[in-house]
Amino acid sequence: MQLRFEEMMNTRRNALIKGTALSALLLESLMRAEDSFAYQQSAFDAKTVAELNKSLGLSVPLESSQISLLTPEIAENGAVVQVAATTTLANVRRWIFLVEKNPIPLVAIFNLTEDVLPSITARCKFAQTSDFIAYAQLADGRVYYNKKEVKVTLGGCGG
Amino acid sequence: MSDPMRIRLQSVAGVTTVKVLMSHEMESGQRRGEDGRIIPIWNIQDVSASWNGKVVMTAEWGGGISKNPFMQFAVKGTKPGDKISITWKDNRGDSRTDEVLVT
Amino acid sequence: MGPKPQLLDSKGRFMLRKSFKPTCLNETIKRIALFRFFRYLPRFPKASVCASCFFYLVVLSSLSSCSQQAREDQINLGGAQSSIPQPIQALIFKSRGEPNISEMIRDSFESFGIADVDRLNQDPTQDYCSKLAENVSAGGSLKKTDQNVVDSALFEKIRIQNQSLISFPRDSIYFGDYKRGESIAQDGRGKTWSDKADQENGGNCYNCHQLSKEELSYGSLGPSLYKYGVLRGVIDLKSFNELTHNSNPSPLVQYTWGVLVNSKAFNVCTVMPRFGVPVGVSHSEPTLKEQQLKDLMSLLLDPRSPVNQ
Amino acid sequence: MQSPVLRSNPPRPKRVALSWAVLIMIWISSLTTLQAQDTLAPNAKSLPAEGSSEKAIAEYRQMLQDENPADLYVLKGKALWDQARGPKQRALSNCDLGLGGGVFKGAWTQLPRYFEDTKSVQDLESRLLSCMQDIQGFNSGELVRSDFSNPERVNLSLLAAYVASESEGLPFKVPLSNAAELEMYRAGKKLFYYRAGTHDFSCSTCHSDDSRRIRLQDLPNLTTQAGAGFAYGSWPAYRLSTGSVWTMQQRLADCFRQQRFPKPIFASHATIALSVYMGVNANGAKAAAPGLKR
Repeated sequence: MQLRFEEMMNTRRNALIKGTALSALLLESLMRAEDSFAYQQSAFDAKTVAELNKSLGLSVPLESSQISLLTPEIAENGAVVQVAATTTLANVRRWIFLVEKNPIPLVAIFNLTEDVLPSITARCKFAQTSDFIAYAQLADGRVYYNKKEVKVTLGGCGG
Repeated sequence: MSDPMRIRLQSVAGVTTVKVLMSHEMESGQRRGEDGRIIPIWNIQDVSASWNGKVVMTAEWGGGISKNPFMQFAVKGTKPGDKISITWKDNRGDSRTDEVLVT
Repeated sequence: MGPKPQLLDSKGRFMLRKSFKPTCLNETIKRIALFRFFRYLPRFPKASVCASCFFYLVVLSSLSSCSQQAREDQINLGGAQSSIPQPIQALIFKSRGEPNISEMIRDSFESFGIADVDRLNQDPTQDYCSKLAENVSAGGSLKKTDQNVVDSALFEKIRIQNQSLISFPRDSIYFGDYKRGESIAQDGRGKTWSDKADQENGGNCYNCHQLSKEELSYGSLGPSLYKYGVLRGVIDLKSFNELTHNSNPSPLVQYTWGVLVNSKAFNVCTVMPRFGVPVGVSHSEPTLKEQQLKDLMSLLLDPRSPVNQ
Repeated sequence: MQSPVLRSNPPRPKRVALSWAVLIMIWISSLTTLQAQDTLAPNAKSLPAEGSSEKAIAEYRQMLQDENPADLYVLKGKALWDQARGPKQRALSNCDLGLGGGVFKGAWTQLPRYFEDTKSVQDLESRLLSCMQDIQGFNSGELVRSDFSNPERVNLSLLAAYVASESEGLPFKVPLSNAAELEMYRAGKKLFYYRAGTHDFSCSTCHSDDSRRIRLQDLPNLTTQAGAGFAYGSWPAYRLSTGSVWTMQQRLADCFRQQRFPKPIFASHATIALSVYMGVNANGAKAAAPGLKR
């Protein structure tokens, strides 16, 4: 437990926060309320998908086949896996990319305006074979998701 | 000092696909060094994309984005001569902006 | 025009091609010799039927590869070798003698970590197989004409040398734990300059072989070993217990153990490493320990192993 | 609060009630989704059907190929080429890679070759090393003895990536026009088949047959034009597993490590001889560096 806490502290960029973990969390949520564009550190600290959903204050995500994911079935290297999400859902304001079984599931958040298409491609690390999950958050707050498994294999000579 | 990005654009019927490669370590904060200690996280946290000076997309990234990140998105209603610019900022306070023109 | 249909032997002499037929037959006989272990099998009626089928297959494949070779040689007689452009080939054939690479090797490598330069000194098996492979690559004909390289007496001598190195477990127990076997099969580490001398080495098995159905990341340098035991009649725990509790190890047990310990006792120039014997002139410690070999035996033959699912 | 994609934890008695709640929510949400699907437009794009492992890996690589991070390193290499550096504070601009000072379009496809000034056959890396010594005043002996992580050795790799990228698409024409080059080719071939070490491996163990793979990686057959062209022709390359650019010298060094051989000395004759062997075998094939590797 102690170690985990230290890891968390390492990931904090704000050197001002030196108090207890509780006050740090409080301060950070306050900061977030003040400025919606600030980096959402607590979401990037969440260790599970449930924690993450809570941290981002998301409504219950609903599975939608209107979200298409383009991911490789097998990755010969988990360090670089290209993932793409696109959707026919209207008014998408946000894409949230997750790798479910990573120590930190949240990979990226993309905030879109009406000037861009609801299609995003990125490259993620996969610590192991895992579902890639993409949340699409609409302007009205509803969240849809789709997921697809990426198998991470051992490659090379193994040495 | 940070190295330049490589931004490539492809325009079809007023939709410009923007492909960006950035030069960054993206240390996840999960790995241990040879001494057994966690290598501190070092990653791009904020990305923003502008079209003729107007922000059209922002992103927040964690340590789960791969080294030398790649990102692709598409801007609607572009015309030749439009300026696309990309800015990133990392958790050490480094940042970089590069821009290209739609042809 | 192109070069005359001449080739060099290992001493740099020009050799004329000879007819193919007798050497092909010779090759076939050698292949048969490789499978001499089948002589054990008549004790097992079911296995012997399989073995004779296999035997004919081997003979047939030898013959067909010979005629294939003959076709290729005819093509070669008419022109240049396929992979090397003609002018270059002409130069190669003009050059006299074989380059002496021992000096180059000595000057190009350095001992690092546990990988000492001693490792570059070839033992007879390595020397023989290097020359064989190089000459086979030169179009296949050297294999047939150069008695120094493929001398059936030398071939047999090296094979027997390797066979004599195989020792069987002192406690007569040939089996261990298939779960440990699976992790040894997965592990590709050990013996490189970045490894430690005292670490337990891996078996590298998945690098070349398919083993379990679940592991998709397997190589194809060696044959698939999926269902190794089942396909050889070890279909349930009862038959496995017969294998493990027999005081006289069955041919299957002896053969499998033998290949794991020293593959070169069966096929002198196989790409498979010799896992259970000291290798090279420096006689390094065997890559795998006896217990690890037993664990691999279980991985291959235990009906509960992922290999046999 | 709970998401339907929540990963199940090891079962604990006190969580049973919660799990039921989640299951019911999943059921309800799936009903909702099904209803939604009925009224919505058809799916945007059907995805490729499940195929063999090889096909899946090919698909994985294809996704990354177009936007190869190696391009970032080529940019750095280009900047280094023109920059005044080293004890003499000079740029490499006049470095002769075999086609005359400062000419490097097509130079890489004719390397290794014999150089009169050094009286030796040199590959791309050893030639760049000569230039760094002669033009910029770097101590080449020191660089040879250091390892691949040495900053100047990293720079050398970037320069190599840049030079190679300038020959992209051109056919290999590695010369065998004099005795020295010929001897290197012949020695390289012998080395290729040289079995030794604790595992009896040689280069040919893995690289002399078509359509073989180690784990899931295809092993190029370096004795053929296609295989040598693919392999020799795509290094320097960006390696996904290390997130860096490797040159052929580094590729060979790590092959020798996996081969359980002792360490090859950087730019040593044996490594160059092997490059001559591969390069000549690749002749006619098109250069595709910098590549993208696992």
